[in-house]
Amino acid sequence: MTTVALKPATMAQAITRALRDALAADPSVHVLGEDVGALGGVFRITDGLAAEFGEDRCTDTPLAEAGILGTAVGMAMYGLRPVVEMQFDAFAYPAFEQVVSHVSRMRNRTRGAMPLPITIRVPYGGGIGGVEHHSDSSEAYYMATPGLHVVTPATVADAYGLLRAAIASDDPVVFLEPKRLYWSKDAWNPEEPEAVAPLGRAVVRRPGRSATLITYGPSVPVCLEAAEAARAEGWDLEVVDLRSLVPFDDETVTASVRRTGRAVVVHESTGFGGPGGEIAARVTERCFHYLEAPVLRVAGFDIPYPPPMLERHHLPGVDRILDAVGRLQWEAEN
Amino acid sequence: MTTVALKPATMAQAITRALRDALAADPSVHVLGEDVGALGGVFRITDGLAAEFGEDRCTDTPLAEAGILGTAVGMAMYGLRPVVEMQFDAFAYPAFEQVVSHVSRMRNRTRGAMPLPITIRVPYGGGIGGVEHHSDSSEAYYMATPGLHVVTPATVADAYGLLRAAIASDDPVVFLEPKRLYWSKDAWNPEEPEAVAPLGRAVVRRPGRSATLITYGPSVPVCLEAAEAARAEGWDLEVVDLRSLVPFDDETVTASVRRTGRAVVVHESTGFGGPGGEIAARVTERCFHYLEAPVLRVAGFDIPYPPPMLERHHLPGVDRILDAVGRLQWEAEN
Amino acid sequence: MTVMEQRGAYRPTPPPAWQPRTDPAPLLPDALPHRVLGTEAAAKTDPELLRRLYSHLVRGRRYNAQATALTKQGRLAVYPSSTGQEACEVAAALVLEERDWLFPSYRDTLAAVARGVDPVEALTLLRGDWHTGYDPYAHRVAPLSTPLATQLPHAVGLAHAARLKGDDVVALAMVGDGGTSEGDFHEALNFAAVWQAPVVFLVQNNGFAISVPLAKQTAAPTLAHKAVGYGMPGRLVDGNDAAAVHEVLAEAVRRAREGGGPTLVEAVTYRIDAHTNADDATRYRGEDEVAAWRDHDPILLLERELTERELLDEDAIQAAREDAETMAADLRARMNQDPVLDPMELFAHVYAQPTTQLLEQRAQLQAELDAEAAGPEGAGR
Amino acid sequence: MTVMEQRGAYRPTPPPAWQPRTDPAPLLPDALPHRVLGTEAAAKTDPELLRRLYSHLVRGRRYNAQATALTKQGRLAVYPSSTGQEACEVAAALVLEERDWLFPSYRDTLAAVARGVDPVEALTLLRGDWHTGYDPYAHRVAPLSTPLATQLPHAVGLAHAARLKGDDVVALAMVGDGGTSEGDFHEALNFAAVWQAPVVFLVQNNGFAISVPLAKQTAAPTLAHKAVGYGMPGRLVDGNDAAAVHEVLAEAVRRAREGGGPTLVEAVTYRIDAHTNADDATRYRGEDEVAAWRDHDPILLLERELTERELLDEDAIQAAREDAETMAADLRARMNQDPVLDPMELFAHVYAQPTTQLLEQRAQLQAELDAEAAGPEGAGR
Ligand SMILES: Cc1ncc(C[n+]2csc(CCOP(=O)(O)OP(=O)(O)O)c2C)c(N)n1
Ligand SMILES: Cc1ncc(C[n+]2csc(CCOP(=O)(O)OP(=O)(O)O)c2C)c(N)n1
Ligand SMILES: [Mg+2]
Ligand SMILES: [Mg+2]
Repeated sequence: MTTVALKPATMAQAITRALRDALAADPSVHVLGEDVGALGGVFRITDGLAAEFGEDRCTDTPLAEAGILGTAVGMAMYGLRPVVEMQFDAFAYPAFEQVVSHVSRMRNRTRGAMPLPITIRVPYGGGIGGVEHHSDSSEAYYMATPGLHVVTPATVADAYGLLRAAIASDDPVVFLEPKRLYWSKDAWNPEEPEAVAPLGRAVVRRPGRSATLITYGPSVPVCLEAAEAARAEGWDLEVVDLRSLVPFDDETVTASVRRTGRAVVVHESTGFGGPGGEIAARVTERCFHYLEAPVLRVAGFDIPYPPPMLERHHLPGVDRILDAVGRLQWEAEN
Repeated sequence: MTTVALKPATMAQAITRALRDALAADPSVHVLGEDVGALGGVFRITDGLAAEFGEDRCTDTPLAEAGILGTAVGMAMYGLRPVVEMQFDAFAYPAFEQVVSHVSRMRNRTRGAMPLPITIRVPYGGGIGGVEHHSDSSEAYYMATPGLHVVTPATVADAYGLLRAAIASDDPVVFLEPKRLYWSKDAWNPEEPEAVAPLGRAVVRRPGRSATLITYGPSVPVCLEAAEAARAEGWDLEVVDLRSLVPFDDETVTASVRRTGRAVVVHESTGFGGPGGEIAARVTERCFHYLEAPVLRVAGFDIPYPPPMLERHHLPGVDRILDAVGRLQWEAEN
Repeated sequence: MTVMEQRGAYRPTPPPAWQPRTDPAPLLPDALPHRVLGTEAAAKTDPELLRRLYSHLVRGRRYNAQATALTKQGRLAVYPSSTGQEACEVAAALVLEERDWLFPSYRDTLAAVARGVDPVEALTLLRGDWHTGYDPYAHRVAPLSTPLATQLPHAVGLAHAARLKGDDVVALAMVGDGGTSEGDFHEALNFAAVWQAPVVFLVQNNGFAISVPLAKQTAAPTLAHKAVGYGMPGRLVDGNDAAAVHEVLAEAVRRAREGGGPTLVEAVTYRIDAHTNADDATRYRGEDEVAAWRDHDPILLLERELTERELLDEDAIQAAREDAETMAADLRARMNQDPVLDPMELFAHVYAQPTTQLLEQRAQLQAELDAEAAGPEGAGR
Repeated sequence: MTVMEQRGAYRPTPPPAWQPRTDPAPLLPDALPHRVLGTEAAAKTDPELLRRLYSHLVRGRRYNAQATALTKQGRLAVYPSSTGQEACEVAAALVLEERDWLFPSYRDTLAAVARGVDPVEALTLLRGDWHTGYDPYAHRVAPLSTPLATQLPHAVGLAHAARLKGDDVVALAMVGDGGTSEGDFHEALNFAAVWQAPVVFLVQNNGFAISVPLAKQTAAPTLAHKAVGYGMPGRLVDGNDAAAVHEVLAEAVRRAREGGGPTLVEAVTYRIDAHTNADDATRYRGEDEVAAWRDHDPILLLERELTERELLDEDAIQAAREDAETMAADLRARMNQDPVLDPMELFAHVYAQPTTQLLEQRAQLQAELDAEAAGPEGAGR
């Protein structure tokens, strides 16, 4: 293994690179979606792919999300590995029936005979000043649908690694890309990028002893920031980045919470009916006697995503996380 | 108040009656859906309504669920109160974008100027030997969508009362009808049926002291049966029928669990990402120091709904509920 | 000099670079449903093909009757019969090459069987056994699709993929008149036309979507007219004339195979039975309407043609019927055996590898079953 | 005697009771986009209408320019300009009666403004302020619809409801060429035709859906040809000829009002600006294509007509421009004021009555804001 200098790269660049490497490595990989060709997608993630691999490998489709995913199902039936781009979270809803009734069930329906190795890329979440329908956190819908993997990166390296693993997976993967991290930078070595396999492993982003912040995607950097700020309060917070909502890494999460005895789940998605309920419930089931306080949740409010000028009030920020940590019944400590 | 003899009626009859009374009481109520006219719907719920109120009030639509709900949105914009029938749970998915992007958000989008008083009736759940796509429990999708009420009856009287309240509500209501309770009978007085208002109140179906079973819809009778069986084990179980998943009646549920100190959430929907996570999490947040054991969940497995010949293994039954009750750490008692 | 002539500078021109993309005329269907049987064209049809169609129709009719009988005996959970529509079902199956793909809707068990799927395996879903009873790759028959019209984009994607791979494969997708109202129908046809995918869409217009008659489903002149809005040819055919359906489909398949793109075929037919055994058709249609269609029966039409042209004698008719009886007896016998399902299979195919969570749940169910097997004592209660 | 003549018994008949529901011919659009300006028909158009259209076009163009400028100054989050499409935007608004309804897409702020919506309120969404800035009932303009084509069934439902109530109301719904590919387009048109709802569908075919050219969107001869598949008339019009667009829409509105049902109108036009200020149109189209369309500018076409016919002099042109400048200056001034939003409003409109949970969350946010207001000390950290 040669040592190559790490260079700063954005998450967007890593995703583009993952698509390019996947297209180059496997002729059965096909990218399709609205504006993914000449334009390179509205986020420029597919920039250059049509030029390099041809329009048959990176295809501008008609404007119809159910049609995009429905034809991807047929392509997968014939042995291809479609990577579908949904332009924004809320614009994936027209494809919901195809997701739930076919993509997630075809393998099961056919006793394993007809797997559908489809990757559905969905830019999701808020914080980018997007007008209505451009900032939804739709992960709860996919989590509640057995047969799908649901994956979301928080770092540049993971964006590459998880996407390669998603495309290589023989199961359908909903790959949620946190929009507001597209332009976040990390030192990264694009010459030796690695797939993160198997899917389904959480990672401790920051070890700590006082309490665990369980989070994923766009909220990971916020939690890391909160953990730094918490030092001033005397709290040493552990931050677990789930990376994969399905399958769920009970092992890593449970081990962390048993160690710290306290936990807060943090995500942007609305609280009620959102992913945090599942996470808090299963952590509690597994760690009840280790818990000094109930697992708390810091989430978006139970409202439709707000207009840009109000979104900062909705998004879980450092203060709200620290408030929750403060409510973890520290008096019990003594 | 005159005393009228109660007669046995089925839940299906009560729903039909609620629709009929709503149509008669308010000329702005309109029923629409696939086969709701001459046929009376595949479950015969709308039987006789087109004959009595005319095809303009009870309308057979073209076969397109997004179109049905989308036109209902426009009808509601013009001051009507559409009651939409989705033929089966899984056939509501094509309308998902209209549900999430419009039905749930129009009031909020327009600062309250444009409410959408739409009732979406969805026959849901399994246990009727239905082939694939005919037994989904889709409540998690609706629960995760702010702006909707999500309501589901478990008794004949509630089926009437909740549906009348749903139709009268100025907010959109997803009204989930437990298919396998359609033919369940209760003594009921159809001459003096009452709306259950306001929506959002749970009810204790059976008082008990040992532990609380929190449930709704098709699982309510199963829980009541389990509670009876539990007496033999020395457990006196309380059964809370949520009736409304949104809004959620924290007060009733919290009071019950604080009293009993133990709880099991029971539903048919898949466990992971299902309603039980939210319920268990919020009960734990509110009752942590009253709990002798973690709130457990008995739910469908995390699999696509099974074929009829295997469904009994999937559905939460009395034994599985009692097993969970047995795991509520009774040794802590002594 | 007229006003117009004074205006050298700005004669009205069409918008820049504007032109219709296709000549619409060839896309429009014939005014009347295409017929072969009873016309001169019938003489040009290969007698062997007619005989094959005939024996399949007879078998198909018997299959429908047997399956319906099995619902009454509780051996099938539900059966949507294609009685009266056998010409479409059979022609759709026979028109394809082995390498082609068939995308049936939930009503098209018979098409799957005619293509070679084992009759019992084709009924697995409707029996309440596993969702799909056959390996879709064995006969290149996609699973029967219950959510209406959702299978159409699959057919387009598969055909497109085959073309990208350089394979000479055509996909034929079946849908009902009701299904044409779904958004998926629209999106599939549009993708197919834009991609010039080798797909044939066969709409069986059997007059009803459960109880809803065609007039409440569409105001289009015919469903075949929908083709022009996608820039593909629309063909209208008498769906009870097996030779005509076969001819129109064969032409569409040929066109698709040669790179000519998709075709929309509307076959005008009628559902003689109720929607399924659970349906009560008397609620929405009269017996006289059904009777008129019985006179226009696909088997009758073909039998007349074959008999008149002396391509079929009593012996051959008898042989076809006996063959159908054998099939039915075999089906009956096999369907009367209780299928053995393994509850553990519930966890086997959700993912390529079961997740930890599924393994836990699997263990839980196994424990429950073990306890059950051990009897009430063992069950602990 | 021919073979055919021998067959008294079974002459081929169409299937029982079968007949096309409508004569397709009248549904088909003209071969070329309809024009008025520069033709004899122009002389028959009310001069007052032409002058009104003209001043609205000039205003509209200025509005687009001003809004685009505001994005550069950070005063608008995003603006999808309708420069080049003003004839469609304006005609759609002016053709309606006060009691009618307009259903705009996200690009149609201008149509809303031309119908009377306050220019600042029309931009509220795009400013990042509340989702809809105007009361839809004030001018009977539905909220600008971002999810493409989803507003079309709303228009159908509203028109249907009005008709059921006996009200003489027409709904006009706008959608882009890209939007016609969505399932909702299909379902809306089908419902409208089956119900004979008083709706007019106006497709602005501006050549692109973001970067995707029409050829990748459809293979149909024209988008107007889609009408025939629903059994409604399709009209093709030059979308840069304001008089023609107005005429075709007026006819469709009249037809709808008289109970004649829906019409699909395709207006052939061009998006001169990029998709939005955030888009880079050079990635997918050449300047020469844009230049050709600049010569076919809607204002230019109308100005020529009016000048030649001496319906417009320099003074009137000047007046129109000044009026537009006043509007723009006012818009600029008002948009330069920071809107004041109350975070508590986040909880106000989710339901008719906030739930207990929302009240709790509201209290939480209020406490946070109070702490924030009290400064870092007050914040407790
Ligand atoms: C998306 C969807 N909506 C509703 C249904 C319920 N359903 C099953 S069959 C049917 C009628 C289908 O009519 P048609 O397409 O004409 O086919 P046919 O039954 O006549 O063969 C309906 C509404 C379904 N299966 N899928
Ligand atoms: C359902 C949905 N999918 C995708 C988008 C993202 N999007 C916004 S505008 C646009 C292109 C629209 O093209 P067209 O319908 O031709 O309208 P135009 O922009 O040309 O006015 C797309 C894909 C959306 N708003 N809604
Ligand atoms: Mg039909
Ligand atoms: Mg466009």
